Amino acid sequence: MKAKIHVTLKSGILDPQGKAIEHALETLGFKNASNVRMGKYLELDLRETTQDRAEAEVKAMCEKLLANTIIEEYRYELNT
Amino acid sequence: MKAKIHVTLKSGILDPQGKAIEHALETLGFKNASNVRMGKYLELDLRETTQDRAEAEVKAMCEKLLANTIIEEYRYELNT
Amino acid sequence: MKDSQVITKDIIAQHGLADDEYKKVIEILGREPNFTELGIFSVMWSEHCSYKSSRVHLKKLPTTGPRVVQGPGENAGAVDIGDGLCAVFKMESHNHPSFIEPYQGAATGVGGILRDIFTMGARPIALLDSLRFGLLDRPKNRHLLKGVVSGISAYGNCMGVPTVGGEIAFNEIYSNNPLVNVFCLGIARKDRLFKGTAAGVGNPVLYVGSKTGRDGIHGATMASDSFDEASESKRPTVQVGDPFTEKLLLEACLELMETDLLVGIQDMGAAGLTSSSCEMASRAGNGLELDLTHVPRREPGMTPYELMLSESQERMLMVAKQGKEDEVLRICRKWDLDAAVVGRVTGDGILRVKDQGKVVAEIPAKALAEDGPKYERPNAPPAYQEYLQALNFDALKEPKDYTATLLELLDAPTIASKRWVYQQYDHMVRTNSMVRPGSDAAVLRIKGTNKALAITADCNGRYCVLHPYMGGMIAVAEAARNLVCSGAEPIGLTDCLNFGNPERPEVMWQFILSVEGIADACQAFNVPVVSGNVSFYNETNGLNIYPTPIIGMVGLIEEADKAMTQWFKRAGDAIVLLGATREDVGGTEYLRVVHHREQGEPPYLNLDTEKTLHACTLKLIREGLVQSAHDCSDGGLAVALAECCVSVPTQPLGAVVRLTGYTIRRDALLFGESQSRVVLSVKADAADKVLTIAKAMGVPAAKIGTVGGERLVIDVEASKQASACRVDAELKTLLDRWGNSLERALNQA
Amino acid sequence: MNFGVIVFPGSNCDHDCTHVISSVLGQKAVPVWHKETSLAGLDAIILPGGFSYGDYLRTGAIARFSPVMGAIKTFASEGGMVLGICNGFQILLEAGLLPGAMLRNQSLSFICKDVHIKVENAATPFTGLCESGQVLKIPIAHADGNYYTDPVTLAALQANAQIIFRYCTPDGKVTPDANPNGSLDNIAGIRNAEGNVLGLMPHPERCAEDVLGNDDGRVIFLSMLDALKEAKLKTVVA
Ligand SMILES: Nc1ncnc2c1ncn2[C@@H]1O[C@H](COP(=O)(O)OP(=O)(O)O)[C@@H](O)[C@H]1O
Ligand SMILES: [Mg+2]
Repeated sequence: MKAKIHVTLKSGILDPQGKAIEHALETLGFKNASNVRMGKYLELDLRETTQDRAEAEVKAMCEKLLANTIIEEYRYELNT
Repeated sequence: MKAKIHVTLKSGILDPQGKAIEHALETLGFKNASNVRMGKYLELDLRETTQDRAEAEVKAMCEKLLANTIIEEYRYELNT
Repeated sequence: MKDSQVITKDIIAQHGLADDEYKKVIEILGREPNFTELGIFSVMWSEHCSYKSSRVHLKKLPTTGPRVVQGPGENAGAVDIGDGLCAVFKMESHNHPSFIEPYQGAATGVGGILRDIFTMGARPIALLDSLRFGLLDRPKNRHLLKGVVSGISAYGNCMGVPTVGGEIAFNEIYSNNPLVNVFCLGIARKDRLFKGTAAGVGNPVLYVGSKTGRDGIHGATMASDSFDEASESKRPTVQVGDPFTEKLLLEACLELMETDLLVGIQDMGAAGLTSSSCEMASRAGNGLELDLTHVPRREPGMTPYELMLSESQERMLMVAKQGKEDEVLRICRKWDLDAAVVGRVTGDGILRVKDQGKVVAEIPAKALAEDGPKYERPNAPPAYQEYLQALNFDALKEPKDYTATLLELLDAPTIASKRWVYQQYDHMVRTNSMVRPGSDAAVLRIKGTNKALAITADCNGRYCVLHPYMGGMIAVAEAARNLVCSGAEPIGLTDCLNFGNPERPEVMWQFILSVEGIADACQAFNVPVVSGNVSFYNETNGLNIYPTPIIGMVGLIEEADKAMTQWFKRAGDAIVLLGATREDVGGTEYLRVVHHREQGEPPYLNLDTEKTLHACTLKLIREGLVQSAHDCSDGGLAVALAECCVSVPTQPLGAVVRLTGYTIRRDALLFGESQSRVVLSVKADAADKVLTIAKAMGVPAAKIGTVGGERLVIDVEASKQASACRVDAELKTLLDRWGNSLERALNQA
Repeated sequence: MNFGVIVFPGSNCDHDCTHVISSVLGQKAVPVWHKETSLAGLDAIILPGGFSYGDYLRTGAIARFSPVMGAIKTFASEGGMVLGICNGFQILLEAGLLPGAMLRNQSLSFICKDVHIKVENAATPFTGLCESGQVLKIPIAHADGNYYTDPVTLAALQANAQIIFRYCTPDGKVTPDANPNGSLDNIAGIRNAEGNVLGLMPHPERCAEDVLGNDDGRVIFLSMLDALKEAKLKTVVA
């Protein structure tokens, strides 16, 4: 099974990278872009066949390691 | 319009961060995870109403700034 | 929460204001406060901002001296170093934020102390970090250490300010209350120091830096509260640092200060816009009118309460000369910083805050900033103090294998090399680092002069819990000794006093005695305290940390090429021990590691003896007689000798040492932590001269060995009490145990 | 000679470079703000280390669009000498003035320490005063110095002697253990095909003075100066 995980900053938390990228896009002439936010994207293979167990495992990985839940939130998809 | 952009290392390029995360997951007891790859995930608002123009614009942003195509590839979605 | 909120008893309590304090608010205002005003009083009168429990005691610290250019009271202190320059420095804690989110907490701690330095008009040239964690066998503590170090590394490195040293100690007592203290040193022209003053009625007030978000609202009150499970819910207050913006802010401020545009400047640290505005007004005896409508914001819908209390990072408040605001704004734009005129200085002494044309707060600035509560809180020794100090050393067995014991001590994370940490810090940027991390103190040359400055941070919390007065004195003595061993004369200090809950009499007792110890030592060494910080409420679930008053000290080396390092230089050099060794085993690392006790009286310190040792060491170094100098601290003489062998960044050198004529126990001799001792290496033919000079100055001195070889061998001669014993270890083994210990501890599964 | 030192927002080794140019080389160091579009009057250009634009997104990614980069490209295409140190190297890569890209260090951590590098090609304007094979002790300080390029480009770099510095042991052996960050082929510094643009991760400006206990880096600046004087001599003679 393949897990695709998105980890993003909670809304309201300062995103210095997003800010800098937005500014850079603007200077490059992309004036239509706004609210740039930057996060992490992770992919991994999971040796687990039941959907439920896989979900529980990915969730645990996010909580324990992949996301810093004090400032970040996460979501994931599972595909076979 | 909202653009969601994924920038990931090309396959075949060693991903030190992915590797480190895989190792960390293993130490934490998640032995079922493998092939961890880490990339960037960007979201932005686009003041552009036609799908074509928006696509062209996001593509240009990726090529010019958001991805380094020597080592990275990108994909994007557009939603209204 | 709405601004129209009715003030209830609950709300007052949530704001941490005691009944008496609230009465005083009403007295000052002549009416009930509104919600915004209540918020403002609550942060300004928090322990963190008002020093209400510590102020009366801090008065004991000596703060004056011929070199003092700026004592406590401004953003940082300053001492004269000649050549028209001064050294500007201060230390700050970021303990609670670092426990909640180690990376961001530590990073924003670095950001805050840097701003304190460059608001003074000084360019920051070095950082030190003082850290305390619980033992590394707990995963949580490893996580905290890694997070804190990467946060400091990320922020300091990006700023281009080298982190050139610091200290770390580990003790279970810090498990739920780690300490993160950061010291910063800057250099300014003596005639161009800036202050946080809102002088000149009518002058414009400008806001410069990042936009304001809802970050860290009530951070100051959080730093003034103990931790418990419920603190988890305070988590949304985490602030995120943006070192890139801070770098721009630094350059913009220094550029502005080159011009003649500014009257005063202050950073928005704890309590943000509130503390910066009312403190600047109060210092000048003026009032200040703010119009929040113009404050740059990151999020829509922010209330005046939120705008006034936000602790968004990387922001400054400036008072410019009238008519110069456009020029200030232009320079800010050059550095891509948000900036706006947000108010003006008034003559009525009132901090008046407006939003959308409406007055939302009106408070006398001076009363708010200075008439806060002051407490002389009750103090009493803890019930367990006698037990702590009662150590029956005779009941403890001597080690069987002294080599194994030395290796065990070198492997203890508190003693082991901190290379894993400082290698992640850029410690060379700005190209001043003459002595990098790894020696007793870091040494920085001062460009454009022949001088150098040495800096160090020190404290032994265990000594302080066993005997707060002696512990406070020793912290100062050790810092000074580290500077002296680097060839520097101590010229000023800053402190960061980390203590538990001051509402507990035993914590106040520890605090008062530690401060007195520090004060007496400063007096004896003639080193003034020019800045500092108090961090109370380091208490979690009722458990208080050891009293940990960290001392950051600055020393001057008149001729930079006289800077000294701690490691042996050449085979054949003689090893000389300065100072006397007593049976000082109480509170030692040896006692903890080998006998699992933290007990006893800490080592005895005599200030005169220590002072003479400093004078002697400095004289020997200045006369060019010394090849290396290292003080004995944690782990005692044996550990100091091992460090002299292996702490060199290049090729280690062995030594053969023979200790004769001692009447104390062999473990006390090797691992006891007697104060006022320094291990020197000197050229073989200079040894006699060194001994003669020491003797003439009244410092006990003995040649104890010779540098060279592939091993460290320490022979203790047989005496009436005991047979001979020997420490004998290969350099390879010493290096591995000492050098890789931290990495091993961090990589354990 | 006039050395231009580019100042990007977030550069933090710019002062260190100007210090070396003026105090050690005795030449004129001119800070060049990143919004400049002309490099007139400058004999050589240095892109200093630091965290331009906070290293946000990717190191060098945003700085490469600074207005001054156009002028630097022209300067380089006309044969002008350009040195990129650390972040400067990363910017040159992003700008396409040098081939390849930087990945995160294998350890993932920022590493600040002395390393040894071997001068693989002493016939360049940046290494002219070195011996071929000479070992220099120079500090690194970076988190993203893990050099990568595709196999074809790597082969070309090797074939054209464009690899100027490799990480090595103190006695000059190029081994995996001597590689601090995982760089392909132990690459510490490369030049362009024409030979006038050099990028390296180690910081020679941090070890160019006795007072800092190491002056191994000085030879790189002295070589540049030497090459500039030589070139000037030629134009005068011609
Ligand atoms: N947290 C840290 N950050 C940077 N350097 C550190 C840190 N902790 C220790 N060091 C460095 O390691 C060396 C040894 O530290 P320490 O054992 O505290 O020395 P001392 O006992 O002489 O005060 C010093 O050079 C110190 O600056
Ligand atoms: Mg010491």
